[in-house]
Amino acid sequence: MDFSLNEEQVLLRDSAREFLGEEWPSTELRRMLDAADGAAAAQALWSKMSDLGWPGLLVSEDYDGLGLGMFDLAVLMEETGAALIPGTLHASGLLAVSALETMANEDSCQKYLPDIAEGKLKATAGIYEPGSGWTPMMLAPEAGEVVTKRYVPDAASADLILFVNRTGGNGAQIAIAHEAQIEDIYSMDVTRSLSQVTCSAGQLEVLGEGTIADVQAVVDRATIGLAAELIGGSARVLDMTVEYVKNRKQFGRAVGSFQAVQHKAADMLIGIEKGRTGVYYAAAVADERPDDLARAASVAKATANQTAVSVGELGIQLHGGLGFTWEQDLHLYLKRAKAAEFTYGDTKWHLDRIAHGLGLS
Amino acid sequence: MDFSLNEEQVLLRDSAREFLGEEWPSTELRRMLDAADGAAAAQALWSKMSDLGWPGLLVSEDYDGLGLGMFDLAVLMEETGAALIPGTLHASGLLAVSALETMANEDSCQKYLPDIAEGKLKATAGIYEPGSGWTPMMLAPEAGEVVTKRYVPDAASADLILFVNRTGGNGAQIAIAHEAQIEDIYSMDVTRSLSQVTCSAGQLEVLGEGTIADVQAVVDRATIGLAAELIGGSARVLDMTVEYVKNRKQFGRAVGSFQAVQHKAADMLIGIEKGRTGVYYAAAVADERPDDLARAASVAKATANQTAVSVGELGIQLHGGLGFTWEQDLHLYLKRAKAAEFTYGDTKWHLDRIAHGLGLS
Amino acid sequence: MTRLQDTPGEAAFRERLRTWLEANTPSIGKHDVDALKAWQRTLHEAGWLGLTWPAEYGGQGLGFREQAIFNEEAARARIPPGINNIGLMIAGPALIAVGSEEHKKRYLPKILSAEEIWCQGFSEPNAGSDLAALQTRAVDDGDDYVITGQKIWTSNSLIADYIWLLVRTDPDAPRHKGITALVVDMKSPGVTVKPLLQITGEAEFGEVFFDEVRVPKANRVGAENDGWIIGMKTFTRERANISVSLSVRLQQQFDRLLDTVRNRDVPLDPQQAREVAQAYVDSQCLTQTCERMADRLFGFESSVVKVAWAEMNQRLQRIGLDTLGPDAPLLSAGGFDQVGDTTATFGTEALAEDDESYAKSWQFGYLRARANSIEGGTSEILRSVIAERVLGLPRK
Amino acid sequence: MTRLQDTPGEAAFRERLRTWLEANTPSIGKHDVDALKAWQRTLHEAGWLGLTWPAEYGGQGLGFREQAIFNEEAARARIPPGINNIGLMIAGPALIAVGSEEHKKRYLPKILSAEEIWCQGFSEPNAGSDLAALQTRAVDDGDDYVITGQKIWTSNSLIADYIWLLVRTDPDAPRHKGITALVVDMKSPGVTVKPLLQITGEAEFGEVFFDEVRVPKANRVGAENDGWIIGMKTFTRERANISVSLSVRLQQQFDRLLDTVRNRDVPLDPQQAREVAQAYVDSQCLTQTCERMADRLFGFESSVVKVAWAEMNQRLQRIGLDTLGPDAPLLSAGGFDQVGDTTATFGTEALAEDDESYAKSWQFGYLRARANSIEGGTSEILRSVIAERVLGLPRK
Repeated sequence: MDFSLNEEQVLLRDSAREFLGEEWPSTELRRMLDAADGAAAAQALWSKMSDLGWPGLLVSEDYDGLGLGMFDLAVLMEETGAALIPGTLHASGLLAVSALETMANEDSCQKYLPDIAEGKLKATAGIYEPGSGWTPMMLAPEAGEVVTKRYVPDAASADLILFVNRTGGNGAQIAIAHEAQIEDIYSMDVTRSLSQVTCSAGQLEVLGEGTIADVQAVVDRATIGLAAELIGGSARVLDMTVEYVKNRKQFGRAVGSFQAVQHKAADMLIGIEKGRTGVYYAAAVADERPDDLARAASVAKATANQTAVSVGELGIQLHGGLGFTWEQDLHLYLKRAKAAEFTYGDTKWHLDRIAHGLGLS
Repeated sequence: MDFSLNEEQVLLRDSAREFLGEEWPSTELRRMLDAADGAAAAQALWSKMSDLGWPGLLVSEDYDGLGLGMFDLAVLMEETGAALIPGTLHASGLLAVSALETMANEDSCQKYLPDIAEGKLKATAGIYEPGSGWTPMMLAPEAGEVVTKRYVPDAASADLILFVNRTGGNGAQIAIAHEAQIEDIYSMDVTRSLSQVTCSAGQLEVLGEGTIADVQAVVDRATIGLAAELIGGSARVLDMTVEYVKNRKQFGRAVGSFQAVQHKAADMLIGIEKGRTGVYYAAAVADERPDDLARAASVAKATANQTAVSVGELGIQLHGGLGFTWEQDLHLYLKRAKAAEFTYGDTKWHLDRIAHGLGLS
Repeated sequence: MTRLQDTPGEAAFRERLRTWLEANTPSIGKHDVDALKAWQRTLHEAGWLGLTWPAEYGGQGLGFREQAIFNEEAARARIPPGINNIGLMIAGPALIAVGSEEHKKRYLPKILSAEEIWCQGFSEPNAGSDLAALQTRAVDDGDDYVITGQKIWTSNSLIADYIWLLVRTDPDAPRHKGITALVVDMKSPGVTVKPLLQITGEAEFGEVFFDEVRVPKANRVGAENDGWIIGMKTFTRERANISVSLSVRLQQQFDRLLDTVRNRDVPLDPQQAREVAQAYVDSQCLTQTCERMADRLFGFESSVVKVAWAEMNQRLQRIGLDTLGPDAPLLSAGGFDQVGDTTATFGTEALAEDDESYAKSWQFGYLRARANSIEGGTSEILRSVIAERVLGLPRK
Repeated sequence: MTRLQDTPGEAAFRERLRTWLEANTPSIGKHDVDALKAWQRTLHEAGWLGLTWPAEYGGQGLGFREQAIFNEEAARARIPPGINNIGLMIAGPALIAVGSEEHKKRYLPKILSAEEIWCQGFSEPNAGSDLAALQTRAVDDGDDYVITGQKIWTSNSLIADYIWLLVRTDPDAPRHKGITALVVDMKSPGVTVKPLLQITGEAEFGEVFFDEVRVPKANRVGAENDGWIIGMKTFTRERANISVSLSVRLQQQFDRLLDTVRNRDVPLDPQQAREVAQAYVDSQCLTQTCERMADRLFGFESSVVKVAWAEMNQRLQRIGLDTLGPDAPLLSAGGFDQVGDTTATFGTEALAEDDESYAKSWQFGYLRARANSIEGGTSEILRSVIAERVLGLPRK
C-alpha cells in the first residue's frame, strides 16, 4: 500500500492550512458563534473556499468540478477539521455531491452539479428519519404524506435540500424537497448547524432512483470525510497541548517535563497516527475498491471516534483549569468530537457492522 | 455501615499473617509446586491450619465449629489469599461446609460437620457440570446414569466428595459421591487442584434436599471467599511491588520516584481499596441480610476480578523483566487471579446478574 | 455485631431526619440564590446542619456517623444543592481547626445560617497544582494588610460575602514560608469579581481581583507566615468533606442514570446493560469505601477516594450520554426532567443560566465531569500524593 | 494513482513468492532447531531473505516494499518462526550500517544461511531501561579484550554462535562514552549460558556469563568507546524491524482469534463480537500504520508503533482467552490446533518445551504478551521517547 501524499496533495494540504490560518482563525470562528453577523462570517469563508474550488473537489470534470477523489478530500478535510470550519463543505461538497453522483439521473447532475461545484448553490442531503437510527434499512419503507428527515447538516443556509428516501424493499430515491420546513436542532457541537426538515410528499421532485446499498455508500463516503475532520481536529488539539505544556511552568519546571503529562501526550499522538491511518486507508478504498467500502469506513469511523474523544478529553486535562474555560478553543474540539461520535453511527454501530461482516453475528 | 474490624478479627488477621509467614513462605509454596513431596507440604500446612480451627470457622458451634461468620472468614481469607495457600480451606471449610449447612439434613450435619471442622475430614463439593457454565439452572434437570461434575476444587486429596445436583424444576439435592472417578484438570493457577469428577447415579447417597436458590446461595458465599482471597493476593502484590520500586535504581534514582511508576502503584492501591470494600460489604450482607446476597456477591466478585487481574498485570510491569521470570512469585498471583476470574462466573456474568436485578434485561 | 444496620440511636436519628425531609424538601433551581439560602436556613434551624460542629458555634456536636446518615438521606430525598458548601465544608471546618475563639464566634453561626456565603481564594493563574507559587501580595501597613493580586477558580465568588484567602506576606522567604491565611470581606474596596465562563456555558467559578485591598490584621488566621500549613489542613479537610459528599453525588447520578435507561424505548443491549451495572458497582463501592475509610479521610488517603470518584463520575456521565443513542449530543435530550423542546439557541445563549433542562442533561454532566480530574487537585498530583504519602515511594 | 494495489513489478514479485511459499512451506515446531535452520537455508537459497541487503553479502538489493510484501505473504502462508531473527533483524542490519568490510563479508552471508545463529547482549541485571549503566568490563590486553560480566534477557543465547555485545572499555569516562561494541564467539572459553525460565514456563531468553573471556580486538565494531552510538543505531533498527514484523504477528494473532471464535459452540454476545471487531480495527490500523510510516520507522517514531503494538497484542490475547468461557484458564483449552486432552501435569512440567498445544494456547499468548510492554524498551520509556523526541517536550 502507498499512503504517501503526491505533490498535488502536499500542495493542497499546505495551501489549505495557510488559507484557513488566515481566513478562519479562532477570532473568525468566535465571531460566527457569538456575534450578530455570525452568518456573514460563515458566508465569507464559503465564498473564499469556493474560489479555491473546494465545493467541487469531488465533482467530476464533466460537471465542471476538480474531479478529485476521496483521498484528496480526506487530506483537505484534515485541515478543515483542524480549523473547525462550519458544516457547509461537508454537507454540500461531500454529502450532497456524493448523493447526486450516486443516485441522480444525468439531467439532474447536469443541472445542479456545476453550480454546486462552483459554490453558487449550497446543497445538503437529508437521509435519516426520527427513529431510523443510522441504518438506511430502518428508513420508512415508503413516503407518507409528509417526510421528515433528522440530523440534516447545514440545512438552514442551504439553497438546495435533497431527500434520500427508501421506496420499499431495497429501493431508494433522491429528490429535491421543495418548500421544506426547517426546524433547527442544536447539538453539543456549536460550530455546526443541524436541522430537522419536513416536506410534504407532493413537494418532492424525484431526481433519480437507486438502492439502499447506494444510500449506505453515500453515507460511508461522508463518514470517511467526517473521520478525516476528526483526525485533523485531534492533531490540532495535540499541537495546542504541546505548545501549552512546553511553556506552562509549575514547581519550577515546564509541566511538559513531567512523565504523567508526557505519557498522555504520547497517547494522544499514538491515537492520531492510528486514526490517520484508518482515514487514509478508507479513503483509498473508497477511490479504488468500493466493494470494501463499508468495512473500511467503519474502521475509519470507529478509530476516529475513539481518538477524537480521547484526545479532546486529554487536551483539556493537560491544560488544567484553563482547558475548562469557554475562552480556550479546546472545548469546541471536544464537543465536535462528541457530537460527531454519534453521527453516521457511533462506535458500537460500526463495530457491530464489522463483526457482522466477519460472520460473528 | 460499620466495616471496622473488632478485636477478635484483628487478632485473627494478625495471627494468620504471622502463622502463614512462618508456615507457608514462598519456599514451601515452591516445594509444593516443584518437589516430589509436594503433597506432603500441602498436608503439613493443612494439619497446622486445622490446629487453629480454620476448617471449622464457619461451622456452627452445635457441630463443634467456631461458629463465626462470612465477615470473619473474609478477614482470614485475605491472608490466605496473600499467602497463596492451596485450595483445601476454600473447598472444605467454605464450599462444602456451606453446602452441608444449607442443604443437608440434621443427621448428616451431625455425622460430617464435626470431623470437617476438626480438619480430620477434607471435603469438597462438585456443583457445575460440563456445559452448565456458572448458572445452577443450567445443571442437568435430573441425574442420568452417570453424573459428571466439572471444576471441582481440591477433589484429588478430599476424603468426602459431595455432589450438588438439580432434581427437576427448582429442586436440588446434596449427596455423597461414593467411588467417584477423579480426573485432574489443570488451570493456569498451578497452586490449586481442580478436577472433573464422575459418579454413577447408583453411588450417590442423598443427604438432603433444597432448591436451586440454595445452590446459588452456597456458591455466592464461596464467591465472596474467593473475592477475599483475590484482594488479599492483590495487596501482597502491591507490597512486593512497592518494596521493589523503592530499591530498584535506574538512571541514578529509585524507579519508584518516576511518575509513570508512582501512578501505576497508586492505581493498584485504588483498586485494592475498592475491592476490599466490595468484599467486606458482601460478607456483611451474607451474615446479616441474606436476601441481598446475590447482588452483593456479584459486586464483590466483579470488583475483585478487575482489581486482581489489573494489579497482577501491573505488578509484573513495574518489576520489568524480573517480573516476567518464573523465579519471582508475581506470576503465581496473576495466574491465580486470571483463573479465579472465571470461577463462579466471570465479570460479564456478574454484571449481567446485577443488570438483571436492576431490571435492565 | 451488626455491620449493615444502624445502632438504635442512629436509626432514630435517621427516622426523624427522613420524616423531616419528606415533609420539608422543596424543589429549587440551582441558580435561585435567595431560595437556596432560605432552604439552608431552614435546614439549620431544624438542627440538620453543622452536625459535627461544636454546639457553642451553632453546631450539633454529633459524630461522623450522623453526618454520613444525613448525606445518605439527603441524597435519597434529592434535596436542593447547597448554596454555602465552601463555608460548610472548607472554611468552617478550617476555622474550627485553626481559627481564634473570636473568629469562630463571629463567623461560624452565619456560615450555618447562610447569612454569609463563603468562597475560597487559593489558586492563581500561575499557582494551580503548584499552590506554593502563589503571588497575591499582602503588604504590612500598620494595623492592616494591603492586598494586590488575583485568584482564579473561585467557586461562589460571584455571591460570596467572605473569602478564605491565602496571600504572600514575605516574598523573600522560601516559597512555603512566606504565606499567610486571611478572612477577607468581599465588599472591601478594591475587590472585583469576574465570572469565568466554563466549557459548560456556566460561570460556576470566578476570578477575584485584589487592587490594594485593606484587610485588618485582626482578620488573620493563625500566625503570620504560617499560612502554608493552614492551607494544607484546609486541603485535607476539603478532600475529606468532598469525599463524603462525592459518594452521595455519585449515588444521585447513578439513580439518574437508572431513570434514564429505564425510560428508553429500546431495551439496552447486553454491553450497555453491563456498563450500567458497572456504574452500580462503582457507586456502591465508592460510597462504602468512604464509610470504611472514614477515619483515614482526613489524611492523605482522601486522595484515593477523590481520584476514584473523578474517574467513576466521568465514566458514569459518559455512559449516561452514550446510552441516549443518535440524539445523545443534542441539547435537551435525556435530561432527567427533560422538557422536550429544542428551543435552545445557537452558541453560548444555548447555555443560559436558567436553562434547567440543560443543566440537568447528560451533555452538561459529561462536560462538567471533565473538571472532576482537575478541581480539588488534579488526578496527576493526587496519584503522586498517594504514591509518596500513602505508599511511601521516594519523592525523587 | 493506485494506492491499494501493487505496482506491476511488485505484483509479479508477490505472485512468484506466493507460489513458492505454497509449494515449499513446511510445518515445523518452534523448538525444532535443526529443521528451522534448514528452512531458513531453503528460504535464503530461493532468494527470499536479506531482501534489502546488498547483493555482495548475499542479499537481494531490493527495497522496503518487497520486504513488506514478503512479510504479508509469509504471514498469509503461516511460515514457521524464524530461527535467526536477531541476526536478520538486528545484528545484520547493524553490521551493514557500521561494520567493517571484513566483518560484513565474514558474517552476513552466514546470518542469511542460518549457518551462524546470533544473539544480542545489551541488557544487564542493573542496566535494563537504563542501558548506559552497563557494567560488563572489557580490559585491554594487547591484541585482545578480556571480558567479565553478565548479560540478561538474551534471546536465542542457548543456541547462538555469536553475540552482538556492548561492553564497558573505559570505566572512568562518562557513562555514555566508555562503551564499545564487539562480536563475540559464543564458543569462547569462559562464556556460559543459563536458561532464564519465564512465567510462560519457557526459556526463550538466557543469561550469558563472561568470565575472563578473550576476544580479539579485530572483533571490535567501530572505534573503541564508540559503542553507545552504535547501540542506539541498533535499537532504532531493532524497533523498525520489530515494527514491521509486529504488524505481521498481529495479523496472524487476529486470524487465530477469528478461528477460535468461529469454532465456538455458543455464538458471541454483542459485546464479545465488538471486542473481536475492535481487534480487527486495531490489527488493520497497526499494519497500515507501519506501511504509512515506513520512512520514519528508523527514527524515534518506531516507538509509536512499538507501544501501540504492545497494548493491542495484550488486548487481543486477553480477548482470545476471555472468549473461551468457563474453560478459559484451563490448560489446552482453545489452542488453535488444540489437542483436546487434559494430560498436562501439575506445576512446571505442564509447560514442557514440546507441548505445542500449550505454546499455541491463549493462556500462553496472554502470559507471553505481558512481556510485550517490557521487552525492546518498556512502554514507560518509549512514551517518554515519543514525548521528548517526537513531540519535542522538554526533558526536565
